[in-house]
Amino acid sequence: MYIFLIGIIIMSYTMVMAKRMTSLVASFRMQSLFLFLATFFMAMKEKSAELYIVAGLLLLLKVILIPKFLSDIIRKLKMEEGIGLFLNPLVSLLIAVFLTYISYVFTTRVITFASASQAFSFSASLSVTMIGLFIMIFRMKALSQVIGFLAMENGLFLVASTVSGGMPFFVEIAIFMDVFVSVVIFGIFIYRINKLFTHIDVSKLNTLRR
Amino acid sequence: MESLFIIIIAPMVSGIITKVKNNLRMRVGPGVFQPYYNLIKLFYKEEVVSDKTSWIFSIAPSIVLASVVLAALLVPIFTITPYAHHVGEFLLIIFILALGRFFLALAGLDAGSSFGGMGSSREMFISSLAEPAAILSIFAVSLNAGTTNLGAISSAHAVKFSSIAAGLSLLMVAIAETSRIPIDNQETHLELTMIHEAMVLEYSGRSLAFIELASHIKQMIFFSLIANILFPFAVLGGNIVFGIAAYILEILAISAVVGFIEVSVAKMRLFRVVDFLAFSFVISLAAIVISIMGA
Amino acid sequence: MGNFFDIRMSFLFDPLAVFFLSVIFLVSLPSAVYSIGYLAKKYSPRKIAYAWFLLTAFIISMALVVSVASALTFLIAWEIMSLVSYFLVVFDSKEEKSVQAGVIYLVMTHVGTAFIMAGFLIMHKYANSFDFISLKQASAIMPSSVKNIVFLFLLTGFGTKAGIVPFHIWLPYAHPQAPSHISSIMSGVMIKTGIYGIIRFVIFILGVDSMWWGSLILVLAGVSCLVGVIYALMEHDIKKLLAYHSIENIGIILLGVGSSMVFLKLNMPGLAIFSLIAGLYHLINHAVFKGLLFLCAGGVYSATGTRDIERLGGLIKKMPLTAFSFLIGAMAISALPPLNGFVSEWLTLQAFFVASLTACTAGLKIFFSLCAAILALTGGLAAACFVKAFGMVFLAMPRSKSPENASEVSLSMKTGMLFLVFFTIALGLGAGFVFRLLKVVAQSVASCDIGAVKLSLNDFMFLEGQASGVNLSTPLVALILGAVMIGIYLGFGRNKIRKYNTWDCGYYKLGSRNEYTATGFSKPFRIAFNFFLMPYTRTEKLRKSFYYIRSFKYETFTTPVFKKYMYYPLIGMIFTTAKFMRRLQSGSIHMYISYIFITILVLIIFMNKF
Amino acid sequence: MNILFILIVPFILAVLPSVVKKPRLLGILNSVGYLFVLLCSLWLVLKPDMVVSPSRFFYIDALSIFFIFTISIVTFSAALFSVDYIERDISSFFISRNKARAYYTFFNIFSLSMFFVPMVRNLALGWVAIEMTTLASAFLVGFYNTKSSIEAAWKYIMVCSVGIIFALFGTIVFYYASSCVGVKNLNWADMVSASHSMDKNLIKIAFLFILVGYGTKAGLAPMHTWLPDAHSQAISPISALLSGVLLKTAIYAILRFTIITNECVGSDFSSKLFIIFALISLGVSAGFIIIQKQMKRLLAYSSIEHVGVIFLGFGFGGVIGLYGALFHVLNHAVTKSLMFFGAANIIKKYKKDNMNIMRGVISSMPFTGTMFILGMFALIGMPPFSIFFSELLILMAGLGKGLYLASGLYLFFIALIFGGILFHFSKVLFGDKPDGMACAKEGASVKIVFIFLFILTVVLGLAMPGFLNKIIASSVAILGGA
Repeated sequence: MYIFLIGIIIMSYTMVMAKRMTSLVASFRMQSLFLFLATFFMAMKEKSAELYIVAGLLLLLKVILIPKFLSDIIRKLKMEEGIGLFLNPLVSLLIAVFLTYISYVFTTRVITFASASQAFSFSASLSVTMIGLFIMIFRMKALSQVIGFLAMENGLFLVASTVSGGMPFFVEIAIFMDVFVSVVIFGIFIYRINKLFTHIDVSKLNTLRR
Repeated sequence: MESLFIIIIAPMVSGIITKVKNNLRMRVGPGVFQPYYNLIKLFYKEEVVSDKTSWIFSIAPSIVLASVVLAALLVPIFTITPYAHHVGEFLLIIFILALGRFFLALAGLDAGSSFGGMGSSREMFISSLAEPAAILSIFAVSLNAGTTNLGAISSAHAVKFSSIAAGLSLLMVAIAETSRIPIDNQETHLELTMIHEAMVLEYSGRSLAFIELASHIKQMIFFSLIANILFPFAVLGGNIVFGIAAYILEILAISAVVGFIEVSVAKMRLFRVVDFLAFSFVISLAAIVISIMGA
Repeated sequence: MGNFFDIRMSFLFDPLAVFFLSVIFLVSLPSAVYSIGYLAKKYSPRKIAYAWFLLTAFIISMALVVSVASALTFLIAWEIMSLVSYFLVVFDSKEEKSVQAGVIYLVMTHVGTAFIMAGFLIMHKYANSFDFISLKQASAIMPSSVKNIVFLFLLTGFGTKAGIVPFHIWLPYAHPQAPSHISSIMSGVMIKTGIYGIIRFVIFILGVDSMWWGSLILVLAGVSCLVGVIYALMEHDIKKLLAYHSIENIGIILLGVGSSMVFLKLNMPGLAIFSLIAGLYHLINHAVFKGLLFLCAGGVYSATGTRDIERLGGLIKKMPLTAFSFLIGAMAISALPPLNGFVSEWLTLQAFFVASLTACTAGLKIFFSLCAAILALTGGLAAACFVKAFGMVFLAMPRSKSPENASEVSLSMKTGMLFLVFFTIALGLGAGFVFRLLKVVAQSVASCDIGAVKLSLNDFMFLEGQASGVNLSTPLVALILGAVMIGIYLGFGRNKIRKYNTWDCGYYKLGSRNEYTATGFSKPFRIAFNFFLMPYTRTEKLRKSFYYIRSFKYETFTTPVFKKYMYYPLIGMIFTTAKFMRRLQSGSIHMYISYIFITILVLIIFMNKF
Repeated sequence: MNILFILIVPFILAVLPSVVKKPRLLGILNSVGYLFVLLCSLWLVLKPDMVVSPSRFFYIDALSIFFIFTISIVTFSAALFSVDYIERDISSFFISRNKARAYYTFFNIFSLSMFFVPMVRNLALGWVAIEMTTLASAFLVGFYNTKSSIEAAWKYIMVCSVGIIFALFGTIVFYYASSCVGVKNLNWADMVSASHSMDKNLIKIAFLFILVGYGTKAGLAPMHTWLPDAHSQAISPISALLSGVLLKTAIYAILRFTIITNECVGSDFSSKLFIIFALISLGVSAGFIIIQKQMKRLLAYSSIEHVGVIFLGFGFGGVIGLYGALFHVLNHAVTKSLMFFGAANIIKKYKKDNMNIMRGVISSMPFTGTMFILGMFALIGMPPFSIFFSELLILMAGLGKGLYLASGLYLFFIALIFGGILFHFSKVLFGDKPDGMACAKEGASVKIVFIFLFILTVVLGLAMPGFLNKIIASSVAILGGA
């Protein structure tokens, strides 16, 4: 169990470290894979059919479809080059680690969990979420923001599946659909931005002020 | 009766003042009846009226005269209660005089000459600054008497220090109001230094006579106010003969003082007048404080 | 549940309300009549219909303000009144000036209303009802600290509407911009609703709780008197001049009201009633003669098309009736007997005198005599100011082209003016009668009966120890004056008269350029009060070459103290803060997301603080 | 049953454009449909007790009915306003006919998802619905496909998604907390009943996330940053929908969670947070309104202000505060839509959105100008319009609670905003109209919309209908002010 969680966190670190869009997507795929494994593990442990289906959906969407979609975008928009950093990877890594520490401390201080594993996975997911947000803040390109967003969602799924043993089934499905739709819409907007501005550097989108 | 007395002897007082001044200057000077001669002369002279003027100009003199006559009715002379004490009391005197001044100032503006405008501007300036001092000084005395009724005031027997101070400030006000040196100079012939004279510059003949008479009476009113406030001997014991005598003596004394001041100080610049009147205001305020302290 | 406040119309027609209603209609009626002629001259039929709609709405809202019986309905009527008057201020909506004036006016009055609202709601906390009567009962259980706060709030709010210094700045903007008949209503009546508020909510409902209330009002009133009249002296726009005089007269009214509050606290009912009467009397007087003056000013404006008195003159020949009405109004406002302004100022002065004759402490005695002095000074300055106004507008020769081909105003305008002229005189001569009426009003407000104290205009005395009373009978004054004047005419008449030029020192062509100007007239005052006005001059040389100056321009200004040292810094502060905050919305989405990040972090860290 | 009507009608209308080709006909059908929806919701309001939540999927009580009613009012007027607006857009070649049909599709999806929010029983599904509103409206924000609109849409969708993610996080934590005490479904009612025994800290954390998340959507400062961009760039009827009701749906969601939280940890926690955020929002909006140049952005900031006012009311709490806040929700929806429609007309007429150069609206377009100035006075809280009363109620609650500092700040900011709005708009409204500009004639539908909304503001202010009063009162009871 722990190995998956650690893997997820490591993957988010690599996402923070990533200099190229492709590597970002790849590490996201890896993270989703670990997430899938974690969920699968939970499913086996709890022997709940719903969690199996959820895991399957994870595999389908987050490991296969969405990364493929993203890399399509990358290829179409020809932007394998750098993803535009506000902070250099090492500093961001430090911050990411710090975030992990904070969320761990916070979790252990404030909340009392049934089991240590729950506490650990909660802190892990919290840190993953935070790191995803961090990626959204400190990466310039639109696509990297999308990936950060997806990373945050991974964190959420981690909580949902591991800590609280899976949400009600149709809720999960709905959320999946929602995520998928939103990613698609993000993609559409990325295309539009690229068409209008001939770049997807959203840090340059600052005409609307005051 | 008494008011008629005032109106009649009013010009003579100005004559006396002139006499005193001349004597102090080692001159003979005109007799004390000279003002009467002037009035009569003006009264029968032909009147020249500017064609720019309106009805304001022509009714102003009579209003002025009427106002001072009414004011004269309100002043206690040598009996306790003035004739028109049903009409009002000393505040009314101030306001009535203001009425006359208002119309005179308008008349000064009416002809459209710059002297008239200058005169009325300065006149309103001085009088508006003088008003608080006048009111407060009389009020200080009424604090002593415990009433604002003039008759009652002048029947108050004890002479207090505060009332002397009040009388002093009232004297300064009177100097300002009756356009005497150091505020104004009645005898000047240079328009730019005039205040009152400049305002009535356009008047001639009978109207001028009215205005002159009015200013004499006004001066008389102030003097008798001072007299009855400073030393309410006039009504001591109610012996009418004694009262009249005392009153006349006081009036003579005051006019002597005024004349002495006129020859002994030089005329002020217009904007020093502010300090002069502020000083009189402070004195009257001091008088109030003193009288509250009970002296 | 749900109806926390009932917006049911409940009225309270006690003497105070009736008094104010009568004031409202006394001024609104002639102004409405006047407006017939006034509007027809300037505006299109649609605009005229609009104006009539607004006028009726305005009058109704004012009537509601003074007659409703619940604080909530009062608040609503109050705001509607402000709204309608705003629309009236921006009536000439094409002009940038009137729009700006409207903004200043509405913002000021709204800030005032915010204070009033807060005060009401704090009272409502104790009463659990907006009804006047229950508020009055609740004020008994209010702790005095709360009472003080409520008083300050109400004073600020109503003072803003009444235009007492330093909340007066909207007044000289708003009043001149409205059409003249509206200016007369606004300046004559609307600002009085502020006084109504103070009387109704402070004296009647809250009850005078501590000494400093009245004293504070007295101080503010004195300041308002002087500031108003001094600015009026410096002002050359006729309608602005009148607006500043409204500030002054509000000060005089409040002198009466404030002293009555002091006496109520000192438990001297007789004096309290008396000075309240003085205040109310001046209130109605000011309504009448200020309305009259504004109507006349409007007549002059519509006849000549300018409000700058430096460019007017000689109108007494062109429009005699307007001149006469203006003269009456001017005499009244400069407190000349036997007109109404004189009566009320006389009453106020008497109140001060008797007060300091009978007041307990020496400090109060001196304080009151100072108030009297201020009032006297104000009266003198006002007289000077109106000599200037009347002289420059109506007397001598026209100072520019515009007044030369002026003509007398139309019939309806004349009617409006004459109506008010009549009341100006009537309120002066019928003083005794009016006094008796106002006594009823004042007694009902202060809710104390003074049957014991002998109190009538002729011969009133407050304490037994007093030697004898003082009298005033304006009819007798008028009678004697008239008699003497007639006597003079009958006795002497006038001997032969020769029309000739004005004395010109032998200068051959004396023209309107030689006339004394308003600026020149007010110069002595400008120099006397330079510590407050801070006059400064600007000279400008239009030169052809370095050596040859074609013309030389010399202007003199006065510093608007309150705006410069009170309002501009405040506004500047607000704007700098806003400009600083602008950086929040920098346009960078990363920054936006980081806001969320920071917020959540802060919240989590300080979670247990909440 | 009619709940289903309310949901079905927008759905039908959403698929309609694929059949009907004429934009005008579409618009008319649209408005008719929403009139029907409005009537249905009115029926709900009139007979709240007859409502039975039809399935395990829906949950309807007074609170949701109130919000449904608000939404239906604004959607109806927006639909009616769109008819003319889209017509003019087409005739002036801003958009193609197909684009117009796309507009109607998204319009309906958007409103459908908004109708979902107050109906669903399950909190997570509520979250899904709100996310759907974001996604649907993103297209409408970026509708004109210009640089600025796309930029606005991107910011809108990104910021809101981040916020919404936090909201989901909070929801999951709520779920965890409730599952610890055995409630394994996310149904609101069950969670409320179970809330006493939940873990306080967990609930607190969860509520923080919920507040920040949905607060982003509701436009609370400092998470408000997407709002002015989206509102100003969106196509105008949609701006009305956005600020009129979209924010309100987020508020509704927050309210649902607040009830659980108050049950669990007591009301101080939430009310303190509400007051703090509300005051921040008021301050921020005041500052930006004062220096604002564009009309629609100014209106957007004033929406932030009013959201702040609403939260202030919820924070002050008590019967009066809650009542005032809910009342304010309705008032703001109505008034702000009126204002946005007015702004839409004005901007169309002047072809620019810079208040420093627009002048003389009253003379150039009398009807819109009049409505706009009246709406302005309604917006800045002048009687006899309704907002005055709700703001008065909220102030009353604050002073009644003895929160003098908060109330004082509230009054201060309100006064600032009053000044700012009055200053900007009076410049625009009065003055001389640009020469050569003809007087505008508005279409009948537009006039109907304006008059409908205006009458609503006045009626709500002076004579609130009893049934509405009743529904608000019972919602207050649900919110625990009793």
